[in-house]
Amino acid sequence: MKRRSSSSLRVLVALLTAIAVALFALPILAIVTSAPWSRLIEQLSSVPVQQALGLSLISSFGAVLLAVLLGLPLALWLSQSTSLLRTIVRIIVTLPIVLPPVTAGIALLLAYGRSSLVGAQFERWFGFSLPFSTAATVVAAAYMGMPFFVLSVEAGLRALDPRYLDAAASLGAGPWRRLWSVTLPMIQPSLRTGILLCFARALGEYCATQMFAGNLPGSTRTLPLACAVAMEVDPELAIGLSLILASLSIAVLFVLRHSWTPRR
Amino acid sequence: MKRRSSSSLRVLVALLTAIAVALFALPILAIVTSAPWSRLIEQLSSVPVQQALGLSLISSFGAVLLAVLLGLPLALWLSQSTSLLRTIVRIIVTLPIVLPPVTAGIALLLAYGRSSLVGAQFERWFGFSLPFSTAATVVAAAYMGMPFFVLSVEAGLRALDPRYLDAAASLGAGPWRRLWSVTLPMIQPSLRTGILLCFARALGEYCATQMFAGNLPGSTRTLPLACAVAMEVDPELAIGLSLILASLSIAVLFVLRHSWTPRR
Amino acid sequence: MSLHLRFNLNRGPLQLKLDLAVNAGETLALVGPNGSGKTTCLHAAAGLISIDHGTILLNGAVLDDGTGNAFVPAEQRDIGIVFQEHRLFPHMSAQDNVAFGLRAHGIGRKAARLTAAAWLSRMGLGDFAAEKPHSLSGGQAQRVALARALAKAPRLLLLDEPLAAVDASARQDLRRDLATHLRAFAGPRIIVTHDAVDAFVLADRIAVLEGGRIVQTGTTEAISSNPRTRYVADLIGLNFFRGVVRDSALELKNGARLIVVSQHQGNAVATMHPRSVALFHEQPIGSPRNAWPAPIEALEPALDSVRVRIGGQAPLVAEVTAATVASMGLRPGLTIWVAIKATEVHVRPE
Amino acid sequence: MSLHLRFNLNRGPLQLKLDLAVNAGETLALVGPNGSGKTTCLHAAAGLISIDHGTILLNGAVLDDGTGNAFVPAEQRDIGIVFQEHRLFPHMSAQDNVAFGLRAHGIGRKAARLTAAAWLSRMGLGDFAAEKPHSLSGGQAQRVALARALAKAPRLLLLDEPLAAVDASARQDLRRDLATHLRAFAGPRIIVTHDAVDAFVLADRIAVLEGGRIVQTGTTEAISSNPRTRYVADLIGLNFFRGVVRDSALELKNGARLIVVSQHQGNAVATMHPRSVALFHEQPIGSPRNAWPAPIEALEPALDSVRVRIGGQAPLVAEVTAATVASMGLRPGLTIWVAIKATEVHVRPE
Amino acid sequence: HRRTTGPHSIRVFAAASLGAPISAIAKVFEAQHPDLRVELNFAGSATLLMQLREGAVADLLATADEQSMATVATWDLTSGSPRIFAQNQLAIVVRKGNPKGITALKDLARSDLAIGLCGPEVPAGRYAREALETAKVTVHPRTLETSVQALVGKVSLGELDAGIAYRTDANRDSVAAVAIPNAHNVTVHYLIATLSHGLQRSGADAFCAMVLSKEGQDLLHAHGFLAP
Ligand SMILES: Nc1ncnc2c1ncn2[C@@H]1O[C@H](COP(=O)(O)OP(=O)(O)OP(=O)(O)O)[C@@H](O)[C@H]1O
Ligand SMILES: Nc1ncnc2c1ncn2[C@@H]1O[C@H](COP(=O)(O)OP(=O)(O)OP(=O)(O)O)[C@@H](O)[C@H]1O
Ligand SMILES: [Mg+2]
Ligand SMILES: [Mg+2]
Repeated sequence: MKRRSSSSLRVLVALLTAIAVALFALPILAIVTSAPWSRLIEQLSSVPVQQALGLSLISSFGAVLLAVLLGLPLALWLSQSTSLLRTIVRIIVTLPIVLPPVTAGIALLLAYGRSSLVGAQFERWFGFSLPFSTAATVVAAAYMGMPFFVLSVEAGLRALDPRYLDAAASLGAGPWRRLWSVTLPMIQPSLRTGILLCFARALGEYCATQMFAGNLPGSTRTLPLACAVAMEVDPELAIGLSLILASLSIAVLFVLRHSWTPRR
Repeated sequence: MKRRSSSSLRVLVALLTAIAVALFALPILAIVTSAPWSRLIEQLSSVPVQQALGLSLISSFGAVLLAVLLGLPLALWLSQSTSLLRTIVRIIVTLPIVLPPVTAGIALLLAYGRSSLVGAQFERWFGFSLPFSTAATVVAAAYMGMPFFVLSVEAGLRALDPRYLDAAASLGAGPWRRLWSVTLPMIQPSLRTGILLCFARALGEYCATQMFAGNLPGSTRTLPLACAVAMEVDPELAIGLSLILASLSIAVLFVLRHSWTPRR
Repeated sequence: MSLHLRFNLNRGPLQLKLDLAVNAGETLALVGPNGSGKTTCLHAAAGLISIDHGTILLNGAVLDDGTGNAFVPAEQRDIGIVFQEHRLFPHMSAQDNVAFGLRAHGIGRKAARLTAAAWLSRMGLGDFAAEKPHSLSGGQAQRVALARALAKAPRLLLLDEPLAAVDASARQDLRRDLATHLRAFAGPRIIVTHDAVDAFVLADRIAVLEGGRIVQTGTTEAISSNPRTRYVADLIGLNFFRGVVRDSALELKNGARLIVVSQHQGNAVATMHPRSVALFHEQPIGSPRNAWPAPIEALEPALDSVRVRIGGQAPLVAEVTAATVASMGLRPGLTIWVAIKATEVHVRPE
Repeated sequence: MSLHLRFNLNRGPLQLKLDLAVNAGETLALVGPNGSGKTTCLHAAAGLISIDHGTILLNGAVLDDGTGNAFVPAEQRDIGIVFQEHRLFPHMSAQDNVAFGLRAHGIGRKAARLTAAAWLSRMGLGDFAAEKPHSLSGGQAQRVALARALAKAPRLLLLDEPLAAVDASARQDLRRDLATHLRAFAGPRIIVTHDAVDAFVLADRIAVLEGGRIVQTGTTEAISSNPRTRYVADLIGLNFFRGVVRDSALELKNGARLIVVSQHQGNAVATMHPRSVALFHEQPIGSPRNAWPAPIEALEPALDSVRVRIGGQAPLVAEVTAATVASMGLRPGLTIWVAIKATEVHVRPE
Repeated sequence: HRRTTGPHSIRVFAAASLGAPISAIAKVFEAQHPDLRVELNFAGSATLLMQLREGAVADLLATADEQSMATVATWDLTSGSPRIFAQNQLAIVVRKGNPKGITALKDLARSDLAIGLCGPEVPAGRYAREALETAKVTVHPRTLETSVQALVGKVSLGELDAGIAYRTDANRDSVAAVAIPNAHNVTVHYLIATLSHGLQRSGADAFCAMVLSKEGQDLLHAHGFLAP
């Protein structure tokens, strides 16, 4: 029911938005039109593509799960103060975004590979080494995607008015209930954005995955890896596979679109 | 002055935070210890590395600039409603995160390359073609980094209480002043996170850059590309260059750390 | 300069249907029960929500006509509004909050901050100029909000319970200060309040809003001498009954009857002052034409008297002295005789 | 069950230094000027901020001793608090807001929602159970906040201006309802208010907080018959002077003198009722021992009288009838003679 | 057309694996031709091809396989016939010091070893398969890498015990090469061609000549490549 007349800002926003949208839409349009649609249909039903699709879903949802499980506590902790320690941790968490993915993959291998301390322990306990396993694709995807989750959620937590938490405490709500019933619902936009960014990044990740998890059809070859493989022999197919990847995320985003409804 | 006694949540948060920090810190530690530090010092003063460093700074700061210039209006527009059009635009903006960077690079080439409609126009107007120019590294970095900015800022805008904007309007503040004096200061945490994510992603970007801008020393070879090149001949050096990249972002993050101070 | 509000506006369960004019230099007190639409009305006048039908005119110029074409946005209406929930900008100091409106009107930073500081001193907050809103007390925040609205010298002033959180002592000063300020202010002004004293002291005219409709308007005298609804009667502290006059008796809905002196027949409202209600232990013999036994529900000590709430079929309040309470041994639960002279019951046709 | 607050607490400019006890079943009204620390005090009792030194005891058990070791967090104190700014959870309906405290105490979802609905009806908000806070009016939100605090039947009740936004009519009912509820409630309760009537009706005892210190405590009668500071005098509507008694005259700081009847010599405060201030056009000849000319500053119509604010060296308020105002032609700016009998000036040593 | 880098530079697109020797040759070339600059664009064959297809302008193209060059030739982008300028051979890449004692292809079938290969999509993977087939060895690789680099990287980090790559790839400190006998080995040809849309035809020819000259061949040899 609120109306604001048109203003210079409105016009400028509209203009710049149009430019921005064009900037993003043109490349997408370009690959959509150049994709080999007829071949895609048949590819979609091929076993390797389906396997890759499945692995992609496993690794990206796994990454989101890990991100929420570990990233939420981390974000809570980071948002609590601005001590030097937290600054350092925040920087460490940001680094996977900056590092070239190959380097990130090497770092993962060095830290969790067979010949690393942790990796050796892991192999002793669980009987298999992390690299070249499906679990490794999840770890790689989480390593690359989680920073986005952590930083988004931290921003949300910092913007949260702590007086609502006080109110909840005064009503007898312990830390768990405060977290579940007040904090999480109130930082919903950031939480959602964090999950989205993490999911998208994990879904598209391949350099670090290839380095850390390898590239074996059926166990570690996710869709982006299949894409990279196809790029070597059949760039058109690679574009096609990328579009399958894109459709996957579009489907997820479309399902989630209603959760963007503003809170108030 | 507020104290909360230790609780099960606190303990669990501490525990999971520790795990998360370890997950992130171990790989970083691993590459830091395996890096050829002595050679790095000399590399740092070599012309190609300095050129790459300069180009990386140009492309990532350029990307942030573009992101703010175009992404802020886009985020403002996106946050205004939940129409289908906006959902579609949001999906389009998210796609660069999901697409394998090589595909993203191809998309950019297809859309803005010399043989594309836009690219041809561009060449006619400005006398040079975008691909294989420094400008192209900025475009590629912006294309890959801006989505993070847009989505973070949108989350912040959605969490902003519109009543403060009403208050500002009632005091005679037009759209510009509302944006500048109320909206932007109040969404600071998201804005800052958006800039950080965009900067970090742009700084680390290389696949799409390589495809769209090429890998020409002095004009398009950014630090991650130099890293990728070094990876072929001298993996140790590549790790070293990655660490320079990391240090660069650490420096930026460290300079910005005080802006994380909570608003209230 | 005058403000005409004549519009329909639906918000959730509220159906606001208004026809109200405020003249230049006139202060209108808008009173009414919670949820009756007072805040909504101010927001429509301010341009923060748009109306569905009708027009809002300021000095003859259309501010909104329900079509969206003529809608003048808030920032162009030159209003000063105090929000019920203050809405101070959390990222600005008290001084910058007050200076904000001045800055938006093109006044330089320095001059704006000086004026803001002067306003804060006037509100007794000279020492708190540099504080952010979260470290102000409730009353302090409200005063900053008041200063913020007044400092920019707007054409139209809209005050939504501007003194609700101010302490009793400062309220007297602030009310006086506000009265002076309002008198000096040329445009129309509307003040929403739940405080009868605020309304009487500050307003030239009172409009009573109930359920989205104006049920009564008039000068403070007219309203207080002739309350038309229970809400108004409660506001000014009178007993109130609504019923039908038949044969010089007011018949209430529940069948109770009050003997009254009235030429009028038919629907009517009746009021009486709590002081004109007398209490007896036994059935009184004498002039009061109305007398009935009823239980005491509560005793409410006021300043120099006690308000005795009485239940029964015609619940009312009697005002007696503390001495009477003591001597009669009044206490909740006790049944006593209530007596009212017919001449003390003021009946008005409805 | 009783609450003992004995602590120091510094927050920004405020230095709160308190020693206050509230017994089981007792309602304490905490009154005082804006920024005096009332809200801070409630928050310390609630465990939302911790004290610097001292102890907070509930029924003998330490809730906070300033060291952090004994600190009992808010959620374990079993309190009910109404915040001055409501703090309703914006993402929950009114009903879920009220049910929140019940749920936190282990009551099942269904039962909690039922109880919450009942409480909302009791507050006159039965129709608004499903509304989110942003679509409630200010007064409705406050009532939800009140319901939320009361519904969980806490051990300790802390109400920060719980009726400030409630309309005059509902306020009477709610006040009565609250009084009944408070009487039935076993624990100690503190109510912060700026409304003298609320304080008198709801509280057994009043504590006056000024600048972080308790300056006076006592029963409502004791306080109202013997206000020790200007704030309290203003709260209950009396004229107030502070000075030194010498030779049966109170000398004010600015040199003005008031003839008084007092055995006491030295520092003292004096009060007089506005009704005991008489106004004349000419210098009165007769019994009043105090008389001086002074300008009228303002006329404030009250319900059945007019309060005349008078300036000069000893500013005060006179209460006269509207008829007097008319017959004497009183108006702001006019200089009149003020006369007060020495016996009407109540002097108390300080 | 104008380029950002000015008219006096020749642009060379080269396969990433040729980075080191081509850079070295370019350095010598620039010293000998002060009026010319060499712009080197290294990337995987797929990227280079995509860039050329989408209109990128270059003077020279050096590929690590014949197939890529043939593809470019079908687009009529090469001028003159491409020339082989270097050769390479497969080798078993093992960790430094060969801790698992791998001496021949047949060792790769051992079940106690973690073996990696390149995928059949990349030339190295195809050739490795050929070599294994001719040697009649069946290998169960843990991974099929899309780049030789990634494969060798993993061997050097100890994640893999051995892999089949080019002999030029064993030039790191942490790995060693175990030669594959010629009978089983595959020879890879590196091709160079000037491009028809290039702007510096004479410079390109000069650079091409330099690569094929003794000086160029020595540099290639120094980096482990074999003469054609
Ligand atoms: N954004 C909204 N969405 C839905 N309903 C609304 C909204 N805002 C207000 N209302 C409804 O309008 C009614 C009137 O609200 P308003 O705030 O105008 O009341 P008010 O007269 O100011 O009351 P109070 O004295 O309590 O401040 C309320 O009952 C509320 O339910
Ligand atoms: N978070 C804070 N930081 C700094 N100062 C604070 C903070 N909270 C309160 N104060 C200071 O403490 C003083 C008392 O605040 P408090 O809210 O207790 O007052 P109050 O008695 O409740 O006043 P009111 O009647 O206006 O609600 C204020 O002057 C304020 O400046
Ligand atoms: Mg209101
Ligand atoms: Mg307070």
